[in-house]
Amino acid sequence: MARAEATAAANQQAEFPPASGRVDAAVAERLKHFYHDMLLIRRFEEKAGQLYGMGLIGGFCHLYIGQEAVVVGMQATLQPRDQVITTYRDHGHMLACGMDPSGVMAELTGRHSGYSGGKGGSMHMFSREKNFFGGHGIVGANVPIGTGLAFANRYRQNGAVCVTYFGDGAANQGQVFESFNMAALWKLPVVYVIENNQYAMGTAVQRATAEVELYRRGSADDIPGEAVDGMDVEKVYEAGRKAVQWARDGKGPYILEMKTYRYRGHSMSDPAKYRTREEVQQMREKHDPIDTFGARLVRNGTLRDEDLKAFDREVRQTINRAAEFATDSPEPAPEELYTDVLK
Amino acid sequence: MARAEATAAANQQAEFPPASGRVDAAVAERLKHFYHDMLLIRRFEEKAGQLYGMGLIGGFCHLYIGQEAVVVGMQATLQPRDQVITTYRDHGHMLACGMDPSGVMAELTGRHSGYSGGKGGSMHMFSREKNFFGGHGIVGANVPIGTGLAFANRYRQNGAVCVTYFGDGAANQGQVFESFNMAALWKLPVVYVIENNQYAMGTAVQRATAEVELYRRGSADDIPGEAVDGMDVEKVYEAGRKAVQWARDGKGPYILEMKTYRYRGHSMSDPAKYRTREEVQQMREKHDPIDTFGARLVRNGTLRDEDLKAFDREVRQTINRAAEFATDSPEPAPEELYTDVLK
Amino acid sequence: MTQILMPALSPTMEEGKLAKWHVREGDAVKPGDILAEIETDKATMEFEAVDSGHIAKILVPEGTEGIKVNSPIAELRQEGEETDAPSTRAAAAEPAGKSAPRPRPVEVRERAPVPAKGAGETPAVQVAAATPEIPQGTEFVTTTVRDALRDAMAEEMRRDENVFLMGEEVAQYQGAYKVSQGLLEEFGERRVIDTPITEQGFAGLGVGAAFGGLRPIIEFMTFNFAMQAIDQVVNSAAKTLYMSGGQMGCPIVFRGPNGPAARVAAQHSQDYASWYAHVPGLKVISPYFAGDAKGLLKAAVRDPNPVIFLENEIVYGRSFPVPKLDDFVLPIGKARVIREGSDVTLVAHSISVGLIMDAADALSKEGIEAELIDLRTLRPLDTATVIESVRKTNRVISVEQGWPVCSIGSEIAAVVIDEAFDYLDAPPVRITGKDVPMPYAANLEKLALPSVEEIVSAAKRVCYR
Amino acid sequence: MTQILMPALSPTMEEGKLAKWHVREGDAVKPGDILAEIETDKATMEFEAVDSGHIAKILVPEGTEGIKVNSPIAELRQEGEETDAPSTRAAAAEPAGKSAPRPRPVEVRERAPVPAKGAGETPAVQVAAATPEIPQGTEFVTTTVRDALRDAMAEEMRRDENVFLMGEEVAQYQGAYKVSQGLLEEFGERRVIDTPITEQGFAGLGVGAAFGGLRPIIEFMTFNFAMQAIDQVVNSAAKTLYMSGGQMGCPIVFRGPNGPAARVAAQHSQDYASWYAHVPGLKVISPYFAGDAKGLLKAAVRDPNPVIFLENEIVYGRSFPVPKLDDFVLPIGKARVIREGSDVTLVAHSISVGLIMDAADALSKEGIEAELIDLRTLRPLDTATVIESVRKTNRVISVEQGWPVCSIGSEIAAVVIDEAFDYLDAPPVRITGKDVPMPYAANLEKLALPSVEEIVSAAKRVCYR
Repeated sequence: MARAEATAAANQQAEFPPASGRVDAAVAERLKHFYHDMLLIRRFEEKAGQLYGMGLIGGFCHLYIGQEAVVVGMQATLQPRDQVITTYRDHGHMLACGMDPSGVMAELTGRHSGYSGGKGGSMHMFSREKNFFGGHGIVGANVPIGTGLAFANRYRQNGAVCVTYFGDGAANQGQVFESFNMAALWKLPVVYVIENNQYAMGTAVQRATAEVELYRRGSADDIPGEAVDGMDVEKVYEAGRKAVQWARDGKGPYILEMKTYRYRGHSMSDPAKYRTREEVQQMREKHDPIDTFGARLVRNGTLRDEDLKAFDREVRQTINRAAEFATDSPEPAPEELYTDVLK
Repeated sequence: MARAEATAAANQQAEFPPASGRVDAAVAERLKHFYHDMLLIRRFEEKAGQLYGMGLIGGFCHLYIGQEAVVVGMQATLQPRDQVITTYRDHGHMLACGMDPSGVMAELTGRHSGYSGGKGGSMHMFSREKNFFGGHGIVGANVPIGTGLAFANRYRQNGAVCVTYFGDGAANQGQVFESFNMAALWKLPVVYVIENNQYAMGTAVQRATAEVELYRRGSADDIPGEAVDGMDVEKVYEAGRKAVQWARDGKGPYILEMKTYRYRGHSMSDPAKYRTREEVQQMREKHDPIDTFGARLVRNGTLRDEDLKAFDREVRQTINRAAEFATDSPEPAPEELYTDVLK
Repeated sequence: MTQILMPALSPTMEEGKLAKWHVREGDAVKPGDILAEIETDKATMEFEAVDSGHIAKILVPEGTEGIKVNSPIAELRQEGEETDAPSTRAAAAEPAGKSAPRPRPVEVRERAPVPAKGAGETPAVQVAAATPEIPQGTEFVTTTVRDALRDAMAEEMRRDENVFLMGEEVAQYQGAYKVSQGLLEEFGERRVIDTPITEQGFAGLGVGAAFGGLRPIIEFMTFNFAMQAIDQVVNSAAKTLYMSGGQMGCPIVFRGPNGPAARVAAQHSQDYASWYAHVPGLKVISPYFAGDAKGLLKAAVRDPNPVIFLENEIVYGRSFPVPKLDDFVLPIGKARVIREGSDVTLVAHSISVGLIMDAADALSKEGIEAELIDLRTLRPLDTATVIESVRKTNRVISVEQGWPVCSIGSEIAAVVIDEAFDYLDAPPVRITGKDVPMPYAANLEKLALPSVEEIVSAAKRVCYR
Repeated sequence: MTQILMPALSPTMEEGKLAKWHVREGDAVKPGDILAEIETDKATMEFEAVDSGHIAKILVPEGTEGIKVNSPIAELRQEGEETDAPSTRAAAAEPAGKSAPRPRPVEVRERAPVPAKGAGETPAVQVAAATPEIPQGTEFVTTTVRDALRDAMAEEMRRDENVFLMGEEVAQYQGAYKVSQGLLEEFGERRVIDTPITEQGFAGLGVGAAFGGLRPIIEFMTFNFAMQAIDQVVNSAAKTLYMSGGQMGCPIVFRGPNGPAARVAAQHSQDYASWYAHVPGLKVISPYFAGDAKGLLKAAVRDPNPVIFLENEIVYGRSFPVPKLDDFVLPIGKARVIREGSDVTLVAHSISVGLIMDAADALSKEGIEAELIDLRTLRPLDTATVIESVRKTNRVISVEQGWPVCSIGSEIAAVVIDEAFDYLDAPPVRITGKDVPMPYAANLEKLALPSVEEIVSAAKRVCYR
C-alpha cells in the first residue's frame, strides 16, 4: 500500500486539471492510483462484509462502500506529515493512508496482528506511522481531537494540516461548533470534511438538520465552505487541494461538504428500511465512483479495459491475502487483557 | 411587584412606537413602568452588593447593574403564560417577572423565606407561579432547557412562548447550537435573548468568538437574528415584540442580541482588570439605561423630575424592606437538609 | 463452486430464518444483488451477493427457520477467475485457521426465573409468589425484555397524553435496538420523536419539557453516548428540585442499553451503574427479567423524579413470563430474592442476574445452596433485603459488569460490613468487570467480563470448600 | 451617619488590607464612586460607594492590614433622606436579626503537617522524614497551595517547550482562582491560552494536542464544569491507549478545583473523586499539602497518561512548607502516613486531611492516638499503606466530602474488609458529604459536610469509648 503515498507524493507538483482531453504522464499516474485505491477499498469492504457474515468479524462494522472517492481524492492532496482523523466508518481512510490491508483486516477479526493488537476492532484503529489518528466511536468526538492535532501543528509551526472527517449526523453535535469556533478564532490548519452520505444512521439529513447545506455549517464562524460532488474523485481532489492549501497557508479552517452515498446499511445490522431499494440502485448504476471513473479513464485513453481487469485481479489477490492473514492470525494472548491500560 | 405584570398586560394592546412626540396614556403608563422596574432592579442590586460586602450574602453573586433595560423591555412583550429562563445573573429577570423582592433577597441571604427556601441561593431561584424557570449555574445549560419549555408549549399547543436568556460567553457552548438546530427544525416558540455585555467573565467577546456579531449565531440554521441597543428599553421592547410575535405565530425561534454592559465585575469577587475604569465610566455616564431613559421621559413630558424622585423613594423603601426581611428571616431548619432531594 | 453461507447480520445473531429467496437456480448474480431476505433477532435484512456467478443450487428452501449462522444455504458457480481460490477457501463452511471466534453467544432461549426450593409450581407462578403486586391466578405471557419495555411505554403513553418518547432513531427506524417498535405507528410523530445526534441538547430539552409539565422518556441509543449529556442529567435534572426548595419537579426517564453488548469495544461498553447510583436526586433502575422491566419502567414513567433506567442490549432478546395484567406497576427501590438458599448470598443486577442463576445451579450440584438477590433498583439501594439475607447466609458475593473501583460491589461490601459485621463468616467478595477498558477481541472480551466459573469458585472459597 | 464597613469581596474572604483610600474626609460621593482599594486573599478589588453623601470620617488609615470583614472603616453623612433609615440600620456594624451567617471560615493560618510522635524536629523536617524524595537538610519555604501549583506549572513549562496551559481565564485574568498568576507574562500567549466557554471542545482539543505530541495542562474552572467534557476525558483520553494496542499515548493533565467551595450551592459543589477513580486508563491525584500539590503536579505533567488533578478552592489559600529544591517531583500512587498512631486509622484526601488532623488533636486529648493517612492519589489507590495501618490499629475511618454511595470510602471499606478482615475490631466507618445536593444556606451547608465532631465521635465509637 505504498501506492497511496506515492500518489500523494507524485501529485504535489502535478498540474490539475489537465488542459486537454489527453492527460500527461504524471496526471495519468495519479488517476490510475485513484482508480486502484478506490477499488482496493471497495473490495476490502466487500470482503469485510463477507467475513462479518461468517461471524469472523464481530460487533459493529460500518462499511464505506460507495464513498471511496472521498478519501482517495482527499488523501492525494496531502503530504506525509499531514494527519487524518475520522469516525468509526474508517476502513477506507486507513487504506487510503497507506495502512496495510492485512493489518486492518486482522484488527477486524480481533487478532493480535491487527493494528490495535485486536483490542480496538473496526471502530478504533490507529497508525502513528501513517499519521492516522483513528477511528473514534463517539459521534462528533473526533472533531475537537482533530482540531487539537491542528493546534499542535500550529504550536510547533510544522506546516502540517489535519484533515478531520465526520458525517452528516455528527455535523449537528455541539462540540463540532465549539471546534469550528476555536479553529476560526485561532486560525488552525484543519480541513473539516463532512461526508454527507444523506443518512445519519437511519435519519435523512433534512429530518435532523435545519440547514441541509452542510458546507454552511461554519457560517456562524465565517469559515469558508464548499459543496463537492463526493462521487467524483477528480472533483474531490480539486476541491481538497484548494482547502488543504488554504489551511496550510495559515488562513484557518476550511469546510468541504462531500455529497456522497453509502450503499450498505449504517452498520452490518442495519436493514436500511429508511430508503428505497431503487434509490440505492440508482446511485450504484448512475453515480458509482469507481465504475464512472473507470469508464472515463477508458474513454479518454488513460487506461484500457484490460488494465481495469488487471487492477481487479491484483486487488482481489491483496484482499484475499488480507482475509487469509486475518483469519489465520492468532488471537491476543490472555495476558494482553491487562496491558496498555496505562503507559 | 404586580407592576411588571400590569405593564405587560397593559401593553398587549397598546400601539408602539408612538406616532408623535407626546405619548398617549396607555403608552405613558408603560413607559413609567419601564422606568420604575429598571430602577427597582438597580436599587435591588446595589443593596445586594452591600449585603454581600457585609457577609450576609455568600458564594457567588452576579449583579445585573447596567443591563436593566434588557429584561424590563422584554418582559413587557410577554403574556403571563409565557416562560422565562436564564443563567445565574438572574436577579433582574426575577424582579421583572414580578417576583417579590423580599423573597429574592431572602434567598440571597440563604433564609427559609427565600424563593428556594435558602437552598438555591443567588444562582438558583425559581417561581412556578410567575413562570420563571431559573436561575441556572452551568453556562449554556439553560438553553436546551428553555428550548424544552418551548417544546412543551408546542406539544400542548398552548400558545406560550419561552424567552431564553444567556450571555455572550454561553453563546459559544455547543449545546446552544444543538438547541438552535432543534428549535429551527421543529419550529419551536422560543426567543433566544443573548445578553452581550461584552465580557464573558474576563474574556472580551472578540477573544472568545470568531464571529462577534452574535445575532448571526443561528445563521447556520437560518434562524432570524437581530442586534438591538440593549441600553435603550424602548428599542428592546420594540425588537422584543416582533420576535415574540414571530415565535408565537409558529414561525420558529428568533435570536435577539442585546448589546449591553455590566458595570460591576462578573461576580462580587471579580476585580475586573480586563477593562479600564474609563470604559465603565463612559458607559455609565453616556449610556446608562435608567438615566438616559429618565431624562427622555422628562424631556418629552411623560414624567417630571419630582416623579422620578418619588419613584426613587418608593423603590428605596421596597428594597429596604426586602433587605430587612432578608436579614431578619430565620435560616432553614436543620432537617431541611434532607428534604426536596426527591419528590 | 462456492458455498453461500447463512450470514451473521447483527452483533448478537446466532441463527435466523430464510424468509425469502430473491434468486432461483440458474440465475446470474453480481456483487450487490439481493440474494435473499433473512430474519434476524431484530429485523428482516436483505442479503447481498459478494461474488459474481450463477446460482448453481439452493440448499435451504425459503421459510426455513432456525438456520445456524455459517451453514450453507446455496451454491454459487463463479466465472472461473483463477485468483479467487483463496476467496473460495475463506468462504468454506468451516473456516480454516486456528480459530474462528463466534460472537459471544447470546442466550436467547427462554429463561424463566429459577423456582424457589421445594415448590412444585411453574416458574411463572413463582414470580408471582415473590411479587405481591401480582394477584393469585394471574396468567403469564412469555415476552422478550425488548417487547416488555415497548409495552410499558405504549401503556403509559395510552394512559397519559403528556408522556412522549424522544431519542435517536426511536421513531421511523423503530429504535436502534427495536425497543420502540410500533410506537410511531400508534402514537404519531408528535409523541415519538427522532432527534438529531445531539445527546446533550435533547437531554436538556427533555429536562425543559419535564419542567414544562410533560413526562418525557428520553432514549439514549446507549448510555455510553449519554456521557455527553450527563451534565444535564445530573446538574439540571437531579439537582433542580433541591435547588428550588421543592418547586421544580423533573419527571423524566432516561433509558437505554448500558454496559457491554458483544464485541463493540471500549467506547461502547461502559457500565455506568455506579456513577448514577452515586448521585442523590436520581432514582436508578436496572432490571433483568421482562416482568420487572415492564413493571418498573411503568413506575419510572409515573415517578415525579428523574429516573435512570439501565437496560442491557443482550438481555433485550431474552424471554421471560410477564403477568397479563391491565396495569402492572412495580415499586421502585425493592430488591427481590429470586431463589432462597442458606449458604451464600449472591447479589446482582441486570445481565449478571443470569450469571448468578447459572452459578447457583452449579453450586447446588456441589451441595452449596445460594440465595439469589436481584437488586433491580440501584438507587435507592434496598440494603435491608441484602442485610437480611447475609444475616442468614453469613456470606455475600456481588456480581456486576462494571469496573471494580467505587463500584456497586464496593457499596454492597461497605453496607454489609457496616450493618452485618458480626454475622459475616468471610469477607464480602466483589466480582466485577476487570479494571480495563473493554477489549474488542473475542477471547479478551470474555476474560474481561464476570463468569459463572468465577462466581462458583468464589462461592466455594467463602464457604471454605 | 452611616458606617461604611469593611466589605467581603470574595466567597472565601475573612479579612483584608485597606490598600488605598480614593476619597478624603469631606469628599462628596455618589453610588458607584470608588472609595478604596481592598486587598483580598485573591486580588486587589475596588470598593464602591452604595449611598450618596459626604465622607465624614476615615476610621482606618490606608496600608492597614488584617481588617476584619464588617468592621467600620469610615463614616458617611447622607443627604438626609428620611426613608433611608432602614438602610442605615441594615448597614450597622452589627447586623440585627437572629443571625448574620458569615461565609464558612477559611483556615488561612499557616498549617504545617503534624509532627510524628516523639520527634523534636520542626514540622517541615517531618515532611522530609516522611518523604524520601527530599534530601536531609533541605530548606523549606512556606507557600500557599495556590502558588505551589503555579510554581509546578512554571517549572514544567520552563523544562519542556511542549507543555502549555489552556482553559477559561487562565491567561489575561491570571486564572479564575489566580492559580496561573504570572504565567502569561512569562510564557506568552502561545503557551498560556484563554479559551471560549466550551468545556467539551477544549478538553477534546487538548486530547488531540496530546496525541499530536504536546503536553497539555487543561484547567477546568471547576470540575463541576468538566461534567460537560467528561466524555472526552473518559472515552477519548482514558481509553485510546488501550483501544490502540498501546500506540496512542495521551499525556495530558486535567486540573482544577473539585468539590464544594463556600456557599456556591449544588451545581458548583460536587466532588467527582469517586467517579474518576472508577475509570481505568486515568490516574487521579487529590493532594492537600502545598508540597504534595507541587511535587505531584510536576509528576502529572511528566506522566505519559491522562491525569485528573483534583484541587480544592478553599485549600488554595492555605500555606504549608514546600521544599526548596530545583526539581521536586513526587511519585504518583503513594499515600503518606502524616501522623503515626496506634488506636484508629483515619484516611482522607484533599481538604478532609485538615479535618482528620484536627480530629487527631482532639482525640489525642482524650487518649486516643489516631494514625493519619493522606491518600494523595486516588487512582491507583495505595491500598497497601492503608492495609498496613489497619493491621496495626484494627480500625479505620475514611473521610471525604463526596457523596456516600459508591464513594472512595466505600472502596476503602471494601478493600480493608477484603485484605484485613481478621484484623478488624470494628466495621470500617465512612464519613462523607451527606447524600443530598449541596444546599446554599450557611447552616445547611455546614451540616452537609463532614465535621471534626463527626470524626471524633466515630473514632470514639469504633474504639468502644
